[in-house]
Amino acid sequence: MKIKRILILTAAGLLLTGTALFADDTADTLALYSDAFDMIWLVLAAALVFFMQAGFAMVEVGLTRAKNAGNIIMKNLMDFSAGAVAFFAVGWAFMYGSTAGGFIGTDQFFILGADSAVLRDWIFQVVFAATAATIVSGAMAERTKFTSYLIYSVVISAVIYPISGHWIWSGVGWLGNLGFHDFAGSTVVHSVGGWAALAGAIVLGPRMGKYVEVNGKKISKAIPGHNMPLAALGVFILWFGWYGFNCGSTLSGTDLSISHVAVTTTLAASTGAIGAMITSWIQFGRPDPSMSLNGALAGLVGITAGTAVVSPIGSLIIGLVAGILVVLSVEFFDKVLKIDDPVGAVSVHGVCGVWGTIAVGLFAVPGALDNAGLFYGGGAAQLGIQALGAVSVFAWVFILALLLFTIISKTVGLRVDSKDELEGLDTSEHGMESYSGFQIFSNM
Amino acid sequence: MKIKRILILTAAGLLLTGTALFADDTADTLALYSDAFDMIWLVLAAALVFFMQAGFAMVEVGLTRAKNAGNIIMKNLMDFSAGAVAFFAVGWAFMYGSTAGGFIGTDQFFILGADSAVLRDWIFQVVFAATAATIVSGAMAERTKFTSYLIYSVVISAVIYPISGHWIWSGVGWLGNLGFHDFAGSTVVHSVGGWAALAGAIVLGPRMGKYVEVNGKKISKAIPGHNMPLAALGVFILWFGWYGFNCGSTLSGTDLSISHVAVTTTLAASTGAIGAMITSWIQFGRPDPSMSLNGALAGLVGITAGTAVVSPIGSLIIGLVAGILVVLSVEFFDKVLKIDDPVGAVSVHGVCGVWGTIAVGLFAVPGALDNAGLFYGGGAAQLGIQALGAVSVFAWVFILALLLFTIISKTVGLRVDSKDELEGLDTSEHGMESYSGFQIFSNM
Amino acid sequence: MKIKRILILTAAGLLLTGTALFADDTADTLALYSDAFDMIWLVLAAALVFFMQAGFAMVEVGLTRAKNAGNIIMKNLMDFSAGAVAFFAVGWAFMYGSTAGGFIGTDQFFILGADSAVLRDWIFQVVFAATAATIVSGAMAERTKFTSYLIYSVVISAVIYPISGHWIWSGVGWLGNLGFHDFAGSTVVHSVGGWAALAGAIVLGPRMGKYVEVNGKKISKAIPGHNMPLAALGVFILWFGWYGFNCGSTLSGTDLSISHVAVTTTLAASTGAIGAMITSWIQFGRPDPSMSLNGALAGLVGITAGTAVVSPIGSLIIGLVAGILVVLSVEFFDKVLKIDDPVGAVSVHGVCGVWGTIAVGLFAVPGALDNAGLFYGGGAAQLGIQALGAVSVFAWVFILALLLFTIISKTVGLRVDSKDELEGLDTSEHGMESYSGFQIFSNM
Amino acid sequence: MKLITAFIQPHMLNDVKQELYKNEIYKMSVTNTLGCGQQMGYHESYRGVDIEVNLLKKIRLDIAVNEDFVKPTVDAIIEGARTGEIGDGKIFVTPIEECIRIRNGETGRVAIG
Amino acid sequence: MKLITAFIQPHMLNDVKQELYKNEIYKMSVTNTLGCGQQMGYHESYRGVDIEVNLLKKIRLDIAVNEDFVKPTVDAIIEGARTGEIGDGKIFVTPIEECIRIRNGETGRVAIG
Amino acid sequence: MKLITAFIQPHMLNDVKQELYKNEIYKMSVTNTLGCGQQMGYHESYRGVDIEVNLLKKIRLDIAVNEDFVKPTVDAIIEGARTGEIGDGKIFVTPIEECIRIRNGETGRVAIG
Ligand SMILES: Nc1ncnc2c1ncn2[C@@H]1O[C@H](COP(=O)(O)OP(=O)(O)O)[C@@H](O)[C@H]1O
Ligand SMILES: Nc1ncnc2c1ncn2[C@@H]1O[C@H](COP(=O)(O)OP(=O)(O)O)[C@@H](O)[C@H]1O
Ligand SMILES: Nc1ncnc2c1ncn2[C@@H]1O[C@H](COP(=O)(O)OP(=O)(O)O)[C@@H](O)[C@H]1O
Repeated sequence: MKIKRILILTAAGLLLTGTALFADDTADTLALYSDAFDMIWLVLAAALVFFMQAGFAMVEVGLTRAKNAGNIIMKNLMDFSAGAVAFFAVGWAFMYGSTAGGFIGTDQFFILGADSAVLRDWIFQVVFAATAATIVSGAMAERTKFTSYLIYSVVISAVIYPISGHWIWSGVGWLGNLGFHDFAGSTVVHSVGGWAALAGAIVLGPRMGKYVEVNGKKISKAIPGHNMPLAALGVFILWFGWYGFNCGSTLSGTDLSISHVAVTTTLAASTGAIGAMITSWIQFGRPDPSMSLNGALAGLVGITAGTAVVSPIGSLIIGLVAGILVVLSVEFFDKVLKIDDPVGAVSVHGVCGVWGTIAVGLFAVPGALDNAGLFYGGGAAQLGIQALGAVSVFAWVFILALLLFTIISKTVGLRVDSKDELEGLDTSEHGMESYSGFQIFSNM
Repeated sequence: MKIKRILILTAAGLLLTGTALFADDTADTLALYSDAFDMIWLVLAAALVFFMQAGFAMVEVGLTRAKNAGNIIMKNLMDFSAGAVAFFAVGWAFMYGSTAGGFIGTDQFFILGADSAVLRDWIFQVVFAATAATIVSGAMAERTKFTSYLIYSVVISAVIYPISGHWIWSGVGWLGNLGFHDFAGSTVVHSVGGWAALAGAIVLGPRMGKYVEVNGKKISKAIPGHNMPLAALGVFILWFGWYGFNCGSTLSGTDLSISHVAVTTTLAASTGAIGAMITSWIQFGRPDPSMSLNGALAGLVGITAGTAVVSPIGSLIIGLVAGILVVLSVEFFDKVLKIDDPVGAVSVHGVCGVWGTIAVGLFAVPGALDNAGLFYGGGAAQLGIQALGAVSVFAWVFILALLLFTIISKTVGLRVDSKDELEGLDTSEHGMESYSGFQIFSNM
Repeated sequence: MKIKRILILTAAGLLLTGTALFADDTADTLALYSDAFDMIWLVLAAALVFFMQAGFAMVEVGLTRAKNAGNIIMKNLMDFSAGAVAFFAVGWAFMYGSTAGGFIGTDQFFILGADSAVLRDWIFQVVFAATAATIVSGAMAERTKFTSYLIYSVVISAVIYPISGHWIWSGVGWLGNLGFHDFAGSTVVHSVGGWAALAGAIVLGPRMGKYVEVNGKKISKAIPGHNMPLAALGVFILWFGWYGFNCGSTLSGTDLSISHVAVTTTLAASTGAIGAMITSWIQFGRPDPSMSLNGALAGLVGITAGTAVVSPIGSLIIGLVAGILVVLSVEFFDKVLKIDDPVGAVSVHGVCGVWGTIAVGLFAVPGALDNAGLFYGGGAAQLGIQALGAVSVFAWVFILALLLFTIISKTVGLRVDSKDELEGLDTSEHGMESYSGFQIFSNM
Repeated sequence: MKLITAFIQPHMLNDVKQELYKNEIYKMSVTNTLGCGQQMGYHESYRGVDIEVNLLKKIRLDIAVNEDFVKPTVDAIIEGARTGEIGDGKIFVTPIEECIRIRNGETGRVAIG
Repeated sequence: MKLITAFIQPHMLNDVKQELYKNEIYKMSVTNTLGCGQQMGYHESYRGVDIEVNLLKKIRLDIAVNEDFVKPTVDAIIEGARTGEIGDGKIFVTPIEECIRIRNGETGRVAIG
Repeated sequence: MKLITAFIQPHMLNDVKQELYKNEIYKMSVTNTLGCGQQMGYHESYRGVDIEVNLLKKIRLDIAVNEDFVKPTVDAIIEGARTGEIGDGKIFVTPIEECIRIRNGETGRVAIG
């Protein structure tokens, strides 16, 4: 009897231990797998977002003149390179370090002591920072001093972007705490880039020959880009990279809303292109390729904030509006305000970034956020918060960038001299030609 | 004693409950992980397949003339954009909705009520639909009215592609039920595109100057493409994207046959390029770059149907044959049939798509399908089914597309007028130039 | 009583079985998931590395003259295609077959009998072999006979690369056994390509017009590349692909050091670009775009060996040094040694490959390898092994390649004749033009 | 000896060449040029901004001939290039004082053909 | 009839065109060319190797006019192209013996305008 | 004053320039052109279809000189461009009636150099 009882007890005991051990092992493995999902998801998404640098470079090269192609490439290469080092040194710390009042991070400089999870998050974040930085090069193309651009790159990646990023994405920022929702960065990334671009374009002034006085009236002249195939390639690369940008922003590889994000992203980009094509058709009498390309990007920027919280139908509308908006906005900045933005960066990233941010307050489906969007009967609560965020970030970025560019302009100088501008920045800034051997009308 | 027994019972009870709870949790997590695998796998694969749009755009731009580059880009951008919206609205429903007799799907319009799994499948499927659609633009390049092309895009993505797709991939289609095997779409995607392209090229007629009467005999003239580097880039992008196309078609991230698919895909593409290079060398006396590029694509199209069921050695042969075939087919369509297909889309996607479909019946290894291929002693059963599928889809697509293009031709008109064609579609259809500033002999 | 006891026993028994069954199932699923992680990770990484072929093609096209663009493309396409088949037939066997004394693999020809894991490893390895092969085309650009290049491609992929690869990466090779560490291939891939490129450039001799006698002194002349935007695109593609190259080299999707690898890779590329830009600025008075692009690649090559074992700060330094080194090295080979390497392949891949290999011995953090690096107080042990490896591989590759190219040169001939070289290889080797219609000064 | 310089529409080059060949005139030089004549320019637009293109793409043909070939050459060009519409182009005839064949130093009438 | 051939700086083309228009000279042909004159070349570098560029980008303008238009045309070109710096360019005047309008076969003075 | 116009092989441009420099002729204009002469065209093919290329790439050189410089210039061009093979090219000499330096309005002989 006793023996039997002991046997039973022992059996049960062994069983207990075994199960426990097995459970422990399994739990460890499951935890590892969870980490592995996030790891490969975020690193692959980061690689895709990195690739967007190529997209920006090609779009900007394509929509400007041949004589500045090498300079644009250098700017795109170096804003990433300098920006990455800056974001490594201080940017990450300002963005994700322990908060000082929800306004700025204060530790983790040089991401010292980072474990694999922090390194993973850093790699995903640095490519976003670089995206914000590189947006500006398009608006400032064809006339900016290379050295000055380098200075700007460091400042935006080290200071401007991370601080407003902290407000929204750090988990402890004041805007995030208010319930401001910007899933993948319509505001955090794109508007920041767009408004810095606006400040830059204003301080720089237009390219020579862009606005000409005819009978006392300044009229806008076209300065056609030199390579539409590359511009189109750039847009396809950006769209491709955007799957990393938006889908990756789930921040987790086991988040099953990834497919929702992918669908809304695709639909908005599509209707963005359609919207811009139709608008350009109506406005100019012909479907304009470079505008349609901008339209796809506008749709993508527009959906970025709300991609996870709006319905597919919602995304169709957001994209369509963005596509229409971008054409009108490009015209407005060019013909009314006479601000020269060669690639439409301000309209695509600034204006459509705000539209996307606001759209969250209109189209958020019930249950996704604390408040549903206005169109789903959630009232104007979310809308108000979104507007507040958009305005705050605008103010922060625009004022700081205006200051920065003005200081650069007064000190090292922001603009190349007019002879160099006419000749092209490739020769004057880099002493080379981008299309050696090709016969090109350089007077254009 | 009693107490002891109770203790034991309690212990065992606890153990039971604990284990069960733990087992429940674990099972849930494992199920979530299974979903997560499929999610990230299919979304990443979809992104890769999306990127193939850039590949098609670059190949087509590169193999046509500079004066039509902007138009081609617009067609590629808009066939995706319009096609995606069409596939969202009705295409998916026709393809994957509840079947009506194995011929057409009948519900899930606007993918209403889709959960994350359906959204995941939609994003993976929409990029396939867009691939089929975009194949056509190459064959119809340099002479098609933009508006008419838009109409075509919507119809193929909304109706033609989804219905034959339903037959094969819906799980309940009549061809699929017969045992027709097309893993990633040699027929479903590529042949559909290729045969629609053929219909388009026939209805359109050749580009001006392509076939000239000399002494009462029509001879074919070369109209060289203007940008080989971009064409090559396009092929590399397509090959890259094909890893998403074929490997993603496991539809599951935990399917360990992924590597098999990747290997056969790589080998077939390689021997496709080799086959075309050698054939062109023999035929024309020199290894022709644009043909070798076509050869790589031919190998890829050829392996797409059988990639999961043929051996690596089988894939070497399939690719090689495709590479040889594509050169002969291009020559045949051009010199014998005098059908003008600027980029060889009919040969690459139509002809090699059929070859790949048939090849399943020849090279399927035993055990992979119900019947092994002819060369593995499985008899002609599978071969017969494959041929039936290829013929049925040909008939369906070719007739419908012929009808569609004829109707368009009689109503809105399919072709630009000859002055516009000479001048180039960039100026006439879009009022712009793609390479502003470059000096280009536009008389070519 | 008895019944109760029996009940208890039964309950416990059931419990035991149930738990065991559940544990079995779970373990199977977990093992499957582990395989799935590795599968999707390596296949996606392989796709990224494959895409680097496009990067190499664009860099090489961009940095050479328009009249040879089609030839370069053909070389890049065919070295992959022929190389893949060669690596399939024998390369893999020599690299990963059962070892003969740590020097060469001896079985698994045609990867016969490979299961999904071997196929997975093959797909990941073949793209590395192709990378090594394709490096050479840049250094030999604009003057090499196409046929001869094909022969070379097969030999390097079938023999040269796999054998030194066996020494280091097979797990049983003599260098690996000594503790030589080359995480992702600074030596195994890049130096192999770089030194073969050096041998090729030496045997070939410089392009016509590259070195001109002026007053009895040979001076180096610039032969500008024709397409900087494509060269830049190529570098961005390479950088993008490098995330597959380095991160994929964890060989496991559940290895959480992936993020560490991604971070060091990014930082080194950035400081590489910065280093080269600054060095070129100091040396030539202006920030040189093509050198800065080379700098990013130099940083990437430099970090490839040590990416997993050096700290982020270490990677910053490794990249910076690589960036400086590449400029000095390009100048040295061009101006001092008068070896004509149009794209700087020898400096980027050979020299910086060695630097990266050595850097492991300097910067390896304690705990990562058996010995920490010199700068971390680990002494010179690791440094010595790294140097030994670098020298051994140099000797193996350089001598064999020298032999190979000399034999080719004496038999089929390595170089096109001078008329063809002047006219351009596109016309002479392939009978076509790459930029048909464009007006190009072909005398450059 | 005369130099005949013609500015024609790019897409008429082939026809002009055929006509010249028919008249056994095989030697010529062809240059890309932009022309502004009676033909009005046209309007392109780029990103919604109008571009007035008044320099149109033209082909410049230079043909050096002996006196007796002037008329056949001019006629052949007209035959090939004329559509009757504005933009057809123009032909200029200028004197050549000397002509030298680089290959063998031949000069004058024999060198031109 | 005279042919006025001017080599000017590429970026002065617009100004020159404006001046010509002011003088009611609308017909011209414009070609891309490379020029070597008193203007020194400049130095570019490529990958650290110096390139001496002594063929500078220029625009070649060909304008055929009747005698009485020679002076206004030359003056207009000078007005538009002159900056007073080396590199401003040069104008050559050569005789034209005949001018034919392809469209309608008109010749001589009436054809030129 | 004379205008010397030469059509030469593109890859001979460098040699021609060297010869001209030796003779202290530094001013010239260089244009890309396509030429059809005694030199036969060649055959390219594109996607298996033969292309007969009979317009070959040439360089057009325009050099305006004073009378006494005509011979040295022509000789220098021949010296630099001659290989003795068909395709070497041709030189035409035409009269210039006036030459104006835009920078300072100088005309005639002094303006040309
Ligand atoms: N007076 C001129 N000087 C120089 N080039 C001219 C002149 N007149 C015509 N051309 C060239 O001839 C081309 C055709 O001229 P166009 O006005 O169309 O001829 P038409 O007067 O017969 O209509 C112009 O684009 C220009 O290149
Ligand atoms: N003698 C000449 N022959 C041919 N072209 C000339 C001649 N002189 C000048 N040119 C052309 O005119 C351009 C301007 O010449 P440049 O030396 O700058 O003029 P300037 O003597 O007024 O400074 C040159 O680049 C060249 O294209
Ligand atoms: N009669 C001509 N008119 C115009 N250009 C000519 C003439 N003859 C020769 N050329 C130009 O000179 C180039 C060289 O002519 P080619 O026939 O090769 O000279 P050669 O008669 O010495 O062999 C031609 O390609 C063409 O551009």
